[in-house]
Amino acid sequence: MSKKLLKWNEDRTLFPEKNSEGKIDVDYDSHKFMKIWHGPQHPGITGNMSLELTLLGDEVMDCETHVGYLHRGFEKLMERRKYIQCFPIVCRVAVPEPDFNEYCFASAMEELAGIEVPEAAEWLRTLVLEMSRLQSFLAWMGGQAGSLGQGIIGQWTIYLRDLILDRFEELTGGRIYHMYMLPGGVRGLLPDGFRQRMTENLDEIDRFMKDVKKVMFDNAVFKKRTVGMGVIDPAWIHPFGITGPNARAAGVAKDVRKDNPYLKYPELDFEPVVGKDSDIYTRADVRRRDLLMTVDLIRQIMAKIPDKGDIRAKTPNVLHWKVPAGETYSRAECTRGEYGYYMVSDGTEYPRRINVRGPSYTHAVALLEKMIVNANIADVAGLMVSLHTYPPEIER
Amino acid sequence: MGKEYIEKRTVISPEGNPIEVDPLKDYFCDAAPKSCKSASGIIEKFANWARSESLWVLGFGTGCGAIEMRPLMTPRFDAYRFGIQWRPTPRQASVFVISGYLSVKTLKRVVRSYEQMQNPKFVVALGSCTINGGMYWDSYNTINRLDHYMPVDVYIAGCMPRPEALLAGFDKLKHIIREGRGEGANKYAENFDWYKGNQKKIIKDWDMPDYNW
Amino acid sequence: MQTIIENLQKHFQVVSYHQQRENLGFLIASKEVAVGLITHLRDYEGFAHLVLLTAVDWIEDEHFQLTYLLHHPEKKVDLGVRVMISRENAEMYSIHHLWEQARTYQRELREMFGINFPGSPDVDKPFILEGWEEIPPYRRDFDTKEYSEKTYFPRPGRETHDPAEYMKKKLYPNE
Amino acid sequence: MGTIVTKILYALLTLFIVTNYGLILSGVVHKIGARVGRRHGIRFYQPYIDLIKNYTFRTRITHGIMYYIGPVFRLTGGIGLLLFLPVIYGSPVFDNFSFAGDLTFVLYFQFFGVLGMALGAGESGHPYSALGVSRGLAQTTAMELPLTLGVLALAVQYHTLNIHDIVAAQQGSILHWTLFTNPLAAIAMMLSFLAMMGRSPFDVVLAPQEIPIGPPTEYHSALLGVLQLNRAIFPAAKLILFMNLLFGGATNWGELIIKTFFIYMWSVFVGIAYPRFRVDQSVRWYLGIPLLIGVAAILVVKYF
Repeated sequence: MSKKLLKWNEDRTLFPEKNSEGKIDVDYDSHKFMKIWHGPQHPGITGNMSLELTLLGDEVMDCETHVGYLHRGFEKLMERRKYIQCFPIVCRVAVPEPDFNEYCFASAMEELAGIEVPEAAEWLRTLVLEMSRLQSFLAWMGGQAGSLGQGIIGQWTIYLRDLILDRFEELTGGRIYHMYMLPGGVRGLLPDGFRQRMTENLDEIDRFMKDVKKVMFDNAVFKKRTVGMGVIDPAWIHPFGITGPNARAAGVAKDVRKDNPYLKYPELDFEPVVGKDSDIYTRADVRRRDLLMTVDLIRQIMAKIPDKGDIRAKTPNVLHWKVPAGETYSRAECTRGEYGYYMVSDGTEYPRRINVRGPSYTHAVALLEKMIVNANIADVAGLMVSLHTYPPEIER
Repeated sequence: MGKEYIEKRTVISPEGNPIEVDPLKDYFCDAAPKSCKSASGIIEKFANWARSESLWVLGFGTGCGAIEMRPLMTPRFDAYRFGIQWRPTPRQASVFVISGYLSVKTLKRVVRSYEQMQNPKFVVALGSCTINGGMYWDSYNTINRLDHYMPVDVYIAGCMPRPEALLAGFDKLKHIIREGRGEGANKYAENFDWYKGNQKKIIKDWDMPDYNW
Repeated sequence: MQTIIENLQKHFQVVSYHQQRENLGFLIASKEVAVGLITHLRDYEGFAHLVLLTAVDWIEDEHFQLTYLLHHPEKKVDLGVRVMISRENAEMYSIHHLWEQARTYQRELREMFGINFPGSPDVDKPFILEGWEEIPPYRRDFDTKEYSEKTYFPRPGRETHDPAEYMKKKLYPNE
Repeated sequence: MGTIVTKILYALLTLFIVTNYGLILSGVVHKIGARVGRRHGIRFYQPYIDLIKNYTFRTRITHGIMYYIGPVFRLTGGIGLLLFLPVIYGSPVFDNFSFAGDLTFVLYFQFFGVLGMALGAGESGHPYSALGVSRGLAQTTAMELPLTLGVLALAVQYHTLNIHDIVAAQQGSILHWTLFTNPLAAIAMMLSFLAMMGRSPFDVVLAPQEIPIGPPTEYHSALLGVLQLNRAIFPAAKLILFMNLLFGGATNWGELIIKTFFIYMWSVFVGIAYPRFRVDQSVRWYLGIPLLIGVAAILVVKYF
């Protein structure tokens, strides 16, 4: 009763009718609409992109995503570099998880060249990929809470992320860009005492995630802002090419690690995390459980990883490495979805063409433009962050 | 995409009267910036001290360096201790951190944001890519030298620079400001035509006024 | 995978099929049948997920290769459909009605390769580049280094070497 | 004649002390927030440096004469609120211009700054300012309702519109505080207090993630300095108001500092732990339970 009393009876007859394409006809001269640019100079935007919003009152009527602010022309640059010269630049394609670029590049190249990677190297690659997922999830969680005005979560999770970055530094020598997975293997074995420190960090993360759950996920205001907001219809999954946690939150258990197992994932025990309601809250919760699963996976990997062994396969002289002609596609499951490299070789020392398939490509443009219509302007930031889009992998 | 929104046109006002609008002239002030005199002696020194101890950084992540800005402002490195704070609008910010490579499309927005900042303003450029192009020296879409387009106070080398390097860079910037050498805004005003010429050479669809406040 | 291809050969003329690995294959289709083939794959064979759409510039052979990479969510296999189109007046039928995100890919290809997709929404709008006046940058005959040196005021002092020769000169000067 | 001059001088002294207290308090509160996030946070005197820096900017642009009204009205609201409050109970020096009807006056000044800001920020023509202003006005209007009902309940309870008398009535024992004699009104007012301080969950007006940063988007250099000064004075004045109305006032500066600090902590702790409401949600929230509590407070005072 009281709920019904307090609920405003929304009169939508004042809103313009939608045309056959599902959009409204915007007539700026009617002085009803306002056009607003959300980004690129905007703290609420993920990375460097912009949304051109058309508002009627507080509601978004139309949206167009503008990308290209981060375009460096990687695919062109790689065409005029030798394979080994491509290796240091591929990780720069996407900042939050550079290792997926390295892995996809290396595995595509190994497949074309027919190189078998030693077992120890495969374990190390699995470890680095999972660590990369972990730190990316942590950074995202801060962003999601921050987009709804809860800055404290960001402080905690970035602190936890720094711990993982320390381990990265210890293992690979780099904080953000690691350049660890060479074509044919990896660059180094686990340092002494790495397991011990990693275990301590994982315990710390476990402890903090309990607090994060209490403060963020059990929070009444957070629930009020996110439950029922920004629902992805499961029927959109294939037409929009949605992958990763965004698809899993809609109840579709799509996980490249299970579907097309790579590296050592078949030997690890895990089940894809699946949500039900597909709103912002569910997506956040799926990512949180995915994060905890990643912590668990790292523990499993640490138990199985060999301390020594061959870490690099025999490769030709990298400066004169002619990769046999052919084409292939290699993929991996990153935090945002399916990450893939499509590589075409024409049998020379230079790649013919490399195409990067970033998951944000579909999430940030086609899907976001559709989802954002009829959202409140205050929810735009939260909605965009909940898709976990990252512009550099759209435009490369 | 059409550029009709910057062309002269007639708009019907809510009262029904037609109004002639020339957006570039009417919506912006395009007078060239003027070099500002600094106050003299001890007052300027005091002002410079205050400026150096209160660096308000514009929240514009232009490139991948932006990912290291978050650790910088969070527990491990905590730049707030040194008077470095975020500011979401260019009007209120005094430091522009160019975090990494600039594509031409971003440069256009960066120039606009830079011009909206108030004198004195400082530019810190991160990463090798702002110095000489770095990894992307032969890319067709990223600039090679930032100091051709706007005055730069401090360059921080590295790909990408670690937060410690950023802190050291900010420390250097503080020294520069305290010594009264942080006059980038005046330099921009004095060499305005040169900077504008360089910008216009690479920004092909120039659809904004020459200077926008 | 093999059964899918055999099924497919009943309806369409598949020029050549190449099995890259057990869950990835590539086939070549002609420009005319390609969209029909892809629709068939999506609707009857269950390749519901468009992984990527990209182009390769074979400048020596005077054609572009378009690759439609499709994924089968149940059988977990991928099939790449390669379509060769002429480099002159490059044009291809649009598939934006099959997948929503295809229009984004087609906008990008229009801009970066100059391949036209008539009918695709917003295909002529600039997507990544702004005010680009040269030939589309991903074409092989566009030289990015030359353009960069001409345009962006390279800072003097940078030297570039071919890594193989430079290493040889440095490490084995006597050979 | 002599008395009014001394009174003005005393008021200026109060203003000076409260301004400094407000500046240091905002620095300390920043630090407390930072500690929850495991940081050291800003130096406690950082607000002073920021203030000086903003006044030393060399350029300033204008959007017309109405544009200046924003900061001026805002500062007037802050100082006006303070000047009509008895800051220290029983002290002739820090009694300010408290007079018989100052309770209504205070309610008015509370809203005055927001209105001025709306006029000025609207003039700047920035869409984010416009959005922020409409949000701010909607939320302030909703938040005023429980606050006004609570204040009226106090007026009915103490049969006076003079803050000085209200403070006097609460002296003697901690149990004489309005907090204990009229808990319903106190609850309604303390819920309104959350939105008055502009912290989460009611900071959507300034939400930097959506509309950076709301009404003051276009204000810069000295104009921003004025706003910042007000951000020190206004919260301090509001804290003193709530201390006077609900927590028995203060008879010396030490008591004032302790009491206002703990009142501030109420909004700080809530602010740190919660994300922000959308403006329609916060309006709905204020028109729900807090409004009912406010009505109940009046009914209780009137009929029991």
